[in-house]
Amino acid sequence: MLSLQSLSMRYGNGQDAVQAVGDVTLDVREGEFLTIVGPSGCGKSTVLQMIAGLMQGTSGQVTMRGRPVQAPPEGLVYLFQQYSRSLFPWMNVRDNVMFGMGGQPGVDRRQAMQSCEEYLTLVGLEGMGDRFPWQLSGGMQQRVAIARALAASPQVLLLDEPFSAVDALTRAVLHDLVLDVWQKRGLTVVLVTHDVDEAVYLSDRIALLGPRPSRVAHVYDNPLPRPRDPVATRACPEFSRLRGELLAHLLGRQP
Amino acid sequence: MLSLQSLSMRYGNGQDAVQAVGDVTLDVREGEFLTIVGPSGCGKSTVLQMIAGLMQGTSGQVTMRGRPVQAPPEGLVYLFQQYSRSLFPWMNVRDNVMFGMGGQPGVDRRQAMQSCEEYLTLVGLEGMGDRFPWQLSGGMQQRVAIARALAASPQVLLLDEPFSAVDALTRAVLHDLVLDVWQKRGLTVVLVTHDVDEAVYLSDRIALLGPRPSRVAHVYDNPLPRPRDPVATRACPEFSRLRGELLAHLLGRQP
Amino acid sequence: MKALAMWRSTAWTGWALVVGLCVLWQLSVVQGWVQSENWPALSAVLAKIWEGFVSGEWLSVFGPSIVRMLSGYALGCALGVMLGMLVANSRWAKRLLGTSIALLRPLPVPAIIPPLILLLGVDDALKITVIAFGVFFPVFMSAYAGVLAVDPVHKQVLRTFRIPGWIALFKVKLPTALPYIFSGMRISLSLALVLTVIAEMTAGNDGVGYYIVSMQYAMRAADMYAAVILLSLLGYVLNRLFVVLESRWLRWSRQLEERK
Amino acid sequence: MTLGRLWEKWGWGWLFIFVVGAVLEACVQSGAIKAAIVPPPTRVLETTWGLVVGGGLWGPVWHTASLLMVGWASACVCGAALGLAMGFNRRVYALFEVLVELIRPIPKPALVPPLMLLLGMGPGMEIAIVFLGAFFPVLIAAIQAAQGLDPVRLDAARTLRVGKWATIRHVIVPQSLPMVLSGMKISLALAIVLAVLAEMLTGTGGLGAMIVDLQRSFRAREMYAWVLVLAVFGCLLVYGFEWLERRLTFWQAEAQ
Amino acid sequence: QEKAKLRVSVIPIVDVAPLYAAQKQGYFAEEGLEVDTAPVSGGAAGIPGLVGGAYDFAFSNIVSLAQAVAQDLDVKIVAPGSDVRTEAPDIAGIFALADAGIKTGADLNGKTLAVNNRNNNIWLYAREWIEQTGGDVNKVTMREIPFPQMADAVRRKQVDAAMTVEPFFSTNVKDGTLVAVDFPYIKVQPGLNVAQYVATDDFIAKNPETVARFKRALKKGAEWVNANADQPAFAELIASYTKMQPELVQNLVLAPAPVSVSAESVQKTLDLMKKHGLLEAPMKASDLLYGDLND
Ligand SMILES: Nc1ncnc2c1ncn2[C@@H]1O[C@H](COP(=O)(O)OP(=O)(O)OP(=O)(O)O)[C@@H](O)[C@H]1O
Ligand SMILES: Nc1ncnc2c1ncn2[C@@H]1O[C@H](COP(=O)(O)OP(=O)(O)OP(=O)(O)O)[C@@H](O)[C@H]1O
Ligand SMILES: [Mg+2]
Ligand SMILES: [Mg+2]
Repeated sequence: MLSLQSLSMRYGNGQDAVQAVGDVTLDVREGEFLTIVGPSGCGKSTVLQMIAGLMQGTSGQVTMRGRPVQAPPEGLVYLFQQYSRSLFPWMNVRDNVMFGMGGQPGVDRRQAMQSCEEYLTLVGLEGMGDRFPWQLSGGMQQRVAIARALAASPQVLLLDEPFSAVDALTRAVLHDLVLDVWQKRGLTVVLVTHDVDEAVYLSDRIALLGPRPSRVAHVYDNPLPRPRDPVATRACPEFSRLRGELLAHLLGRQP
Repeated sequence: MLSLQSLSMRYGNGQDAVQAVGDVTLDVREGEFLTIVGPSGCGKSTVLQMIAGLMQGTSGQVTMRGRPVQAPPEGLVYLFQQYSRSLFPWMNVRDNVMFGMGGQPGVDRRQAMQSCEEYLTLVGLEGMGDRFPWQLSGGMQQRVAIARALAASPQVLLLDEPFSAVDALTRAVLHDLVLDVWQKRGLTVVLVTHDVDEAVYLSDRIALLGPRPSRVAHVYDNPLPRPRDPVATRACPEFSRLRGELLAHLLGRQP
Repeated sequence: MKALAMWRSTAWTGWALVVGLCVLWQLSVVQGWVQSENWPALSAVLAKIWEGFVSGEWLSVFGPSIVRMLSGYALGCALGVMLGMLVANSRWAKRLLGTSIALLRPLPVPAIIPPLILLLGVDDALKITVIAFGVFFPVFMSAYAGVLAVDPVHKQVLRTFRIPGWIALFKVKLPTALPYIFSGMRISLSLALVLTVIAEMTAGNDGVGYYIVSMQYAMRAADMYAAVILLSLLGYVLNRLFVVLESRWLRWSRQLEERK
Repeated sequence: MTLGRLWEKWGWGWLFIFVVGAVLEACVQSGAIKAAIVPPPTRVLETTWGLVVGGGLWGPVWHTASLLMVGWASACVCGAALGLAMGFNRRVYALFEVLVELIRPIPKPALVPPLMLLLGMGPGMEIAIVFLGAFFPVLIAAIQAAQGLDPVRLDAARTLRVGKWATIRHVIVPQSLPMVLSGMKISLALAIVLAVLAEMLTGTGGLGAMIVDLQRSFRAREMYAWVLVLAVFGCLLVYGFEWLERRLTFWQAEAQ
Repeated sequence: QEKAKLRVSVIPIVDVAPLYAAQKQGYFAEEGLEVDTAPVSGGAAGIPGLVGGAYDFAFSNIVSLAQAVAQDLDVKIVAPGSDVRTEAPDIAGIFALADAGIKTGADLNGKTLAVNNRNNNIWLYAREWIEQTGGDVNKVTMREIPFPQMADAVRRKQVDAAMTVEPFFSTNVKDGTLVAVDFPYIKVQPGLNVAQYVATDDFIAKNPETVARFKRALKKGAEWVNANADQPAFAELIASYTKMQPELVQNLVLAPAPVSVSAESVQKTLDLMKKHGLLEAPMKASDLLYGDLND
């Protein structure tokens, strides 16, 4: 589905240049849920933006279904890490969410409003459609951004730390929401997170990036069965093992 | 030290009004490390901003050392949840960090630069002083904001989800950094987080807020011994118990 | 409601300052500090203002000017916003028009009047064009700057959702540019008034501009100042109206007001 | 800069002007437009070239430039300072708002009689006219900028308790800079027009006096040669200012 | 078919009284013409408007006109406009502070003289007057100041003397602090034909009959003005388009309205213009006149 071939990225030039991404080669299979974890500043967001076609790598390339990605490809939506800046302050929550659907012709407004309301309910913001982003808390803004991404009904979803600002309960709800949508729609999801628990709970495979200039240090296969359950899955010994392994790797200790 | 007396906050008026904070009464003792947890949108940031004197409650009051807080009091620093917006894009990292020190007379520039460099090293950003905020990753920006808050050498530190964007390793390092500074300087810290693990690891007491309009649902005393250790403390049975209790409360199940 | 309360609390100081200056004016004549045919007593000016209202003279003086001004203003603003956004959005428009607009910008109105007379005659068409010409540039420049100020994160949101250009224009670029555009339109509003007067001074037999020149040459300084004072009051009222409309349109920035 | 990029930036614009000029030339040559009122562009260019080569250009340009610098620069400083103060402090706003809004719409020619009493008909008057015209756009932009500041950034400065002056210097000024500079740019364009108008009025020299003299004696060709000089002069000033603006607000462009 | 609905650009000053008189007394109507007056602030809009076809006739002073013709604008004088007087007091003059002691051009050497515009009638005749009364034009600074502001400028010593026109002149010298110095037109060229009505060659060629009628009606207007100059009706007429208060009109110094244009007078002005650098080449009066305007 998606293929990253020795992708690298250098910001700036001359003396100030920063080699953000070293040499990343990775395949994302159709319909899979892949998570990227790595230390802060290692280039996760950069990689995701290159996949999204928002940026061109300095070398290497990204292909989607065999075609090189040069501009944001159709059917792919990227959710920004800076969620609070990515919302439009002059639109209320409903218009923000509907904005992603706007591109598709043939969707009539009533229908759009209705499905928008559904997405808001899914992320726990029912009845907040008339509020403006700045009237919401940080976690609520992040959820609006999630609803907007889902409403665009993508086939590929790129999520950059989408749950960083929400509490445990909401996060658990959102995990299951994303898994549900992923399964029902047959999406391909690439998630960036620094929460190892989350990575293990959600994904099929986990790619671990090394420090800047980043390379893929290891790709873990996640043997946990589906469907996942917030309690049962976490109770699996496999869960703890994988989680421990990842953490150890991240914290730089041998497991 | 800090005292919140039936504090409440209502945003907007008329039909659109939102009762964000219901009735919060809470005492923060001198030199303690208090954590506030609660569901997303329950009013944690609002409470913290009222403590910081950035906002006046609709009723009730905040006093610091007996004096009502009406404007940001001296010796108190608030770290914003919207870290990326709170940095100044026209200043490089060094100037951003030094900005907090600027207010203090008698600090000469060379000395300030030097201690600024120290803080940057503490948060893992050594040598990044010349970069601009928009050249940093999300997690790095958040760390700059932390360095700025610490550099202002406050007596009271209010932290609003300060580690939300950083990876596990960096987070562990920052936890110990904050604990270290807290202990050495005899600070009073109020931390808002949605990470229960973090709350238990760091604090003396944990105040749990209910859903909006929020009240203090419960205040937990944390019996874990100090100094804390990333591994040993987490291995305590007390740690798991308290963590489980809090999680259960947050997730709405009886423990 | 809020505006009213604010008005009650502090707005009087502004008027107090104006009244103070007016008293100073009156004293300067009564006490003989300034002696000149061109410096009438304020009382004489006020008497003339009153007289003009009673006789209905002001209506016939200001009526045609206001119509002209509003037509020129509307035309200039519309063109300014459209071209400003076009040039900021389209590389081709910028390439083709950028240099020409930059060259036309510093031309003073008197220099363009003679060739314009050839094209447009000397009547309203000319005056409205002159007003629109002056109004155009501030609005154009601010619309252009406003589009460039779109948040880079917003731009990327537009790209990742593959929003078609024209939707992006109306839903994202225009709202971002709006505060800039309004600032340009506010500047242009008083500019339009100024240009109306200048255009009417050049040719024609009605309007305030004509009135002011003829009063000056008829040695009726009090009448001239009466018109000037009314003109500035008119400008004040128009600006107030504009601010009210602007705050309606910029409802989302209410947040900022509340914070203060 | 390579030739290709130069063409990319300027080529099409000048090509467009060239085409318009050629059409005009054809109209004049064929007699559709009277050459005595609109002279053929080629003749105007010839005359302009004569001015450049003969060096007659610099006196008037220098006169206008120095008038502009004095009037415009002082207007920028005063406008930005008062505007920020008004945008920030309700009392200052209330105190000056009425006066400002009353003076702003007064056409400058109507202010000549009272200004004449104060300043006479010389450089003082010219500077006053440029100042008055340039002042208000900067003022309004500054008010708007101050009112539109990001509250998170302001609060960041408040909670760090850096004091009033540091906040103004390091937070308010830089953050309002893009908008204030855009106001200054608008007012620069206006100031050029007004400087020329002032020179037309007082006739003490400069491009304005030159143009109006030639206009009154119907010497269209020379007049348009000077108008062209004025256009290029203004264009250079505005482009120069834009260059400066980009450097001062580098974080805006870089962040993209 | 010749044009019968005419638009005439005028400067709303006393000098165009004959045109307004002809309009008000119905002389144009008698000739089958319908005349609409369009005030302009000066020659800047008048002549371009004429050439551009916005006006059919324009009221213009002789100096502007000659400069326009010198620049290949095809315009001609078709009727007399206004004259100055043949003896003092005139409709235009130089004034100064009473205690400044300025009497002649020689007294102005090293000093400043205000005129309303450079390179126009006033400027030209002021300079010639300076030369003829012993001054040196190279030693006198000419400053531009609008007529209404001249008195202030002289009182405040921003300039030493100023040349102005009615109604400013008689008002300025009324109170005694300012006094009349001299009347340059009378010293240099008494009775000068100072302004005329002009039309384009093209218009004249297509509408010769209209031009003749316009001239006739205007002449009747001039005769009416000359006959009624001391009557209230005249004061009313002037007040109606200049907006001057009738009291002010009554005290004005007036010149008789001209019924002809003298080729010699025009020639003399042209020669002066050449002398003072307003014309590059000599010009003949006949190049400016349409037909014989002496009748
Ligand atoms: N400016 C505002 N205007 C109106 N309502 C607001 C405003 N700011 C916050 N609110 C509302 O107040 C409530 C509490 O907001 P607050 O930001 O304090 O939540 P929080 O506990 O910090 O949440 P989170 O963990 O998601 O950051 C929310 O429901 C929010 O919608
Ligand atoms: N616009 C830019 N200019 C220069 N350097 C940049 C720019 N954007 C990012 N970088 C640098 O590239 C590196 C990778 O950044 P990136 O945002 O991809 O990290 P990340 O893995 O997403 O980190 P985090 O988890 O903290 O968000 C960082 O070291 C950062 O300093
Ligand atoms: Mg990132
Ligand atoms: Mg919050």
